[in-house]
Amino acid sequence: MLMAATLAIFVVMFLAIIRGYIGPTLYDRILAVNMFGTKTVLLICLLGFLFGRPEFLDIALVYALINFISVIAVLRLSGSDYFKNPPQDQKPS
Amino acid sequence: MMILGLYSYWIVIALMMIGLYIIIAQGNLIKKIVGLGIFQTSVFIFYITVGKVEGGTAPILAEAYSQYSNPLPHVLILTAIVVGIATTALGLALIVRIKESYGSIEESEIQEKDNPKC
Amino acid sequence: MGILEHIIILTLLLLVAIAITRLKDLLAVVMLMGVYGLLSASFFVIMDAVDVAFTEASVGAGISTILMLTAISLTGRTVSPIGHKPVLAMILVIITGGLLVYATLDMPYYGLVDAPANLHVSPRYIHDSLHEIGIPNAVTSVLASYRGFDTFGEVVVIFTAGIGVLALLSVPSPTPQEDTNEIKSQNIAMHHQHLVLRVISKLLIPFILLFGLYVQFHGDFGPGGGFQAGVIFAAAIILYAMLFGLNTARKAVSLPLVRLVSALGVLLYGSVGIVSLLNGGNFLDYNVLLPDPVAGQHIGILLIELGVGITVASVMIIIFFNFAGRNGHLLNNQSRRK
Amino acid sequence: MLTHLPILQVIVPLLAAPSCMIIQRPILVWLFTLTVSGLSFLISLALLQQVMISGAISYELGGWAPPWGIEYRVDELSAVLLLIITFVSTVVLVATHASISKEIAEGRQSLFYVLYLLFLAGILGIVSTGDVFNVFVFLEISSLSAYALIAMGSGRRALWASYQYLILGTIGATFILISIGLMYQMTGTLNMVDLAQRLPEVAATRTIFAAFAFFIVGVSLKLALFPLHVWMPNAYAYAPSVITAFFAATSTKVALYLLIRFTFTVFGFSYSFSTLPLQPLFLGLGLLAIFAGSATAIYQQNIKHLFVYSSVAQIGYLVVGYSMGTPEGLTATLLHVFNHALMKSALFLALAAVIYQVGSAQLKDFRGLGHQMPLTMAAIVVGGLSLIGVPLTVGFISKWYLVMAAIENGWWPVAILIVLGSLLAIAYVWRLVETAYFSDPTPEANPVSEAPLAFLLPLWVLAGANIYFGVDTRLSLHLAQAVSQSLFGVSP
Amino acid sequence: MEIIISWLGTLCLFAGSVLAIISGIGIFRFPDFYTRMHAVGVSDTLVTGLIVIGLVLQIPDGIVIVKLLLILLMTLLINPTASHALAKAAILSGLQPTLTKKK
Repeated sequence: MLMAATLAIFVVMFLAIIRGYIGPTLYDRILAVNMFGTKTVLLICLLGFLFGRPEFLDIALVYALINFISVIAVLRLSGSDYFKNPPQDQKPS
Repeated sequence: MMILGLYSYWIVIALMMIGLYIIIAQGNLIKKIVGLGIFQTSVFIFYITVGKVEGGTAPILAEAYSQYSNPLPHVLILTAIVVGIATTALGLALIVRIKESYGSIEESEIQEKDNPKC
Repeated sequence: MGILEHIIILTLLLLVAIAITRLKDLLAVVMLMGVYGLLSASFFVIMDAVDVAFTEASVGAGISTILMLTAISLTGRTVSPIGHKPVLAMILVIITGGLLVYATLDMPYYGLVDAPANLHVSPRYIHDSLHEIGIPNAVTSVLASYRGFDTFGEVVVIFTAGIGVLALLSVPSPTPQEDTNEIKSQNIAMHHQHLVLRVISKLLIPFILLFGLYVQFHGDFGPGGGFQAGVIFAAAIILYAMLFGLNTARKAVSLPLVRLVSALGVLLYGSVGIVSLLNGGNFLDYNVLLPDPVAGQHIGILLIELGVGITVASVMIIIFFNFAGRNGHLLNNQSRRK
Repeated sequence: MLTHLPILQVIVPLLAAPSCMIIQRPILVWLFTLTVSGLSFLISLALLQQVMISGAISYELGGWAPPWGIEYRVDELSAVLLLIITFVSTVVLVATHASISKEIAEGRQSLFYVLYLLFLAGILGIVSTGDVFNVFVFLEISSLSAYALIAMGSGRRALWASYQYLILGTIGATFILISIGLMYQMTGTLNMVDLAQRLPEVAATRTIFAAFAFFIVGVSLKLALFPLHVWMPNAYAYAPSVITAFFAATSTKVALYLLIRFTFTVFGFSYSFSTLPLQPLFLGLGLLAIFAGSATAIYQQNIKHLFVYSSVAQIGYLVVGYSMGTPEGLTATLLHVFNHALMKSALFLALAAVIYQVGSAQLKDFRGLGHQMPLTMAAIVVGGLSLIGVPLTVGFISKWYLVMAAIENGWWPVAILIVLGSLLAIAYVWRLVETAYFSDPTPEANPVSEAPLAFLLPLWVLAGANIYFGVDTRLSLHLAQAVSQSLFGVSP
Repeated sequence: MEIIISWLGTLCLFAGSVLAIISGIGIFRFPDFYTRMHAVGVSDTLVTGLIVIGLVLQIPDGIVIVKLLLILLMTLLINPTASHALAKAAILSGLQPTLTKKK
């Protein structure tokens, strides 16, 4: 079951990467990255159990905190003049 | 066996190539720094892969385990990560100053401003 | 066991890297770079490198993303397309890659127990570090004692980066003053917008600081240590600065003091070495610090990890504050500095 | 304390750097830095003496025996380089305060000294260490401080030059890191002596070949060997003047040290020179560097650029001597390392003095300077003659030994090309001399007076050394031969 | 009793995985930012909760449980906050939801 859950997380990660790539708005990307972050936290927890050394959950905790700080950073730092009118259709070429 | 045994190295090499390509081909200064980050991180992945031992576990010693992965590459890479972030920080500081004095962070535009005739 | 995750993560990494080359929006690039950091950190967990995963998560996905975002907020976010076809770059890259692939052909296969790297030097670290150093985390033993001088170099590198950033960014910015009224109104809007954030962060920040201390002193027994703790500590203060404004944060953390403290961290590390010189040992020989060698190792590692943590935290704070201070209206609640 | 000299050599400047942050006042920081550098010079003298008497010194950091711990290993080659670096550093520092006070804002001066000390400690560490990963760490300390120091130069071009250097330098360092990783993978060790013992077993593998190739490319980037020198001209030309003097005399020498150290000590002479086509590669690149560098130098309007391109050519001479793979060739290279450090530091220090008085180093600003700043210009002439290789200067000595080594090796064409390269040097030096002595100052130019003593003193110490070691070659030749013998002695 | 607990754990993990995939499909398929936000914001916390509780039920071991619960607590605090900030930033920046169905 642990293995299945890990695989499910991988699938979600893949989907999140796709969304992070195609955007189209900045907020979509932030959403995708945030989701990716929470999934990484889960992945680390699962891997810890999968490999039989669950005492390394500190790492997952750090991921959760860092993830939060990055999301705040993106929101706060993209809030300056430059980003007042974010281009809505940043289609990758 | 060869493919399975070397697969991870090849992916790491592909990552290094992508990083190096971004550094050389991209004209945007920040993107170059990002490329540098990818390049260095791939080298870190290579080192860590070298240190992995099949059936081993994290080198935090405990009674219950006998086989551990090699701790030495981990130590080297801890140092290298720090070096990487130091380079990134310095590079970004340079870019900020370049933007302030040239008004651009594109390589071609900066070179044009330095040599207006050609 | 683990080979499947291994392959999946590497493939995801490849995907992200390709996505990064193709994106033209620097913000998106930086966010994907954060994803790249998280993914490689997960990979390090699979590879049993928990300490490295810890560091990569806090650096690759945390600090470097924040720094890049700050830089982008100062420089603009779009990338001009490449004018020419980068043929030369392609050739160089292919030569490099080709050489590396060529090198792999004689490499020991992945994970071999009897690969040369696992037979020569490292067995001593695994077998003897427990009674030579007396702490279970072999990575910390090697990092702080066997190869303690490398770590000293690492602290100096980060200190150099801090001084370099200071030297570069302590010149006054040439950008003209912004209209303060607009900033004020914007800040009021920010205040509204971030009410929930502020409350939650006020709850979180003490916890993060506490967690930083835990990581600092738990490095002997689990993943963690001075560097990771320093980054976490700095991250808490950066979070505070982002939500409550740079000026407020400056009141809490005085920059000249932080500068001094960053130097003190390096000096603390160095003075441990000097003391061992004076006690008749070699530089950084902790055995001579106390009559009992293992106790000496303990106190030595404790002190140098503290030095690392202090320097890293203060340098990260210096770097962030200098970056953010460049753009007066970015984080300030009041009007910008003169 | 004598047994601790190898580590003191590095940690004295390394710990002095953060201490500067506490002192704060620029003039005091300068005095402190000067004292520290002088102390390092004394330590390096003592080290050299020890090494000459008793051979290579090994120092176990942390009390852990190599290969488990990090080893410092100072042999003849290291000791000579330590001496050169600390000597140039101390002499240049005498003039630094005056020069910096005009070029860098008051508030950043103490940071300048911190970075200077870090750079000094970084290169000293590279030269002393006997551990390949430790080389990487100290390489990065010196590189990072170098980027910041160059960016402190005046004008926006310094920033751009520094950025380019940062990108290329980091690629170079990462290549070296890859090389170290490959070597570690095949041998399991990071200690140089241990590597030298374990590499022959696996020398035939493709992995070690790749490690070697990556190392050569990485170190050539750092060495600014033609055609990988693109970062150097601007980086050195726009850096603060004293920094140019210090870097030009030491930085490339350290890269050359790495090249010699790895090819001779780590990979072993026979692997480097017999198994691989290293010899024609370096010979070709070195000769190309001599001609391309000298030819470009002739057309420069900025004198700093002129001398930097001349450095590109001089690196060519160094590499040509090295590529011969004979004790004589190596002796010539080492002599040139020593002599080139003297020439270039004298020349760039003189330029620093000119910039201090005139405010620029364009060729047109030199009109008539021969009469207005006679002592400074005389030093430039001494340095210039040395670059050409006129007898009674150090340049002659190194060229002489280089040509002799080439002839002894049966490389007649190479010997002729080396002499031809010197002719090109006459061309660019003559342009400067002609402008300074035989053309009148432009009427609108302000009259200029002689540089202050803070410049003249170190300048003439260096210029005097240029002449002294050009006449009395016993010391330099003895050292170079001792180093060369020790390197060829350990490797069959 | 132990069997029940272990089954409960498996059940939680299973439910969490399914939910995770559903939210993944949501973020991939939904037409505009706000709908995607709803797919992630709502489910993410629940997924984390389910999987962490599933793990807690797997191995009852003192310090690990504490750490897991700490992670759960953090996610409960952080996730909704981040979603809230994100949605608010988006709406303040003038990003409009697509109210009509795309043709």
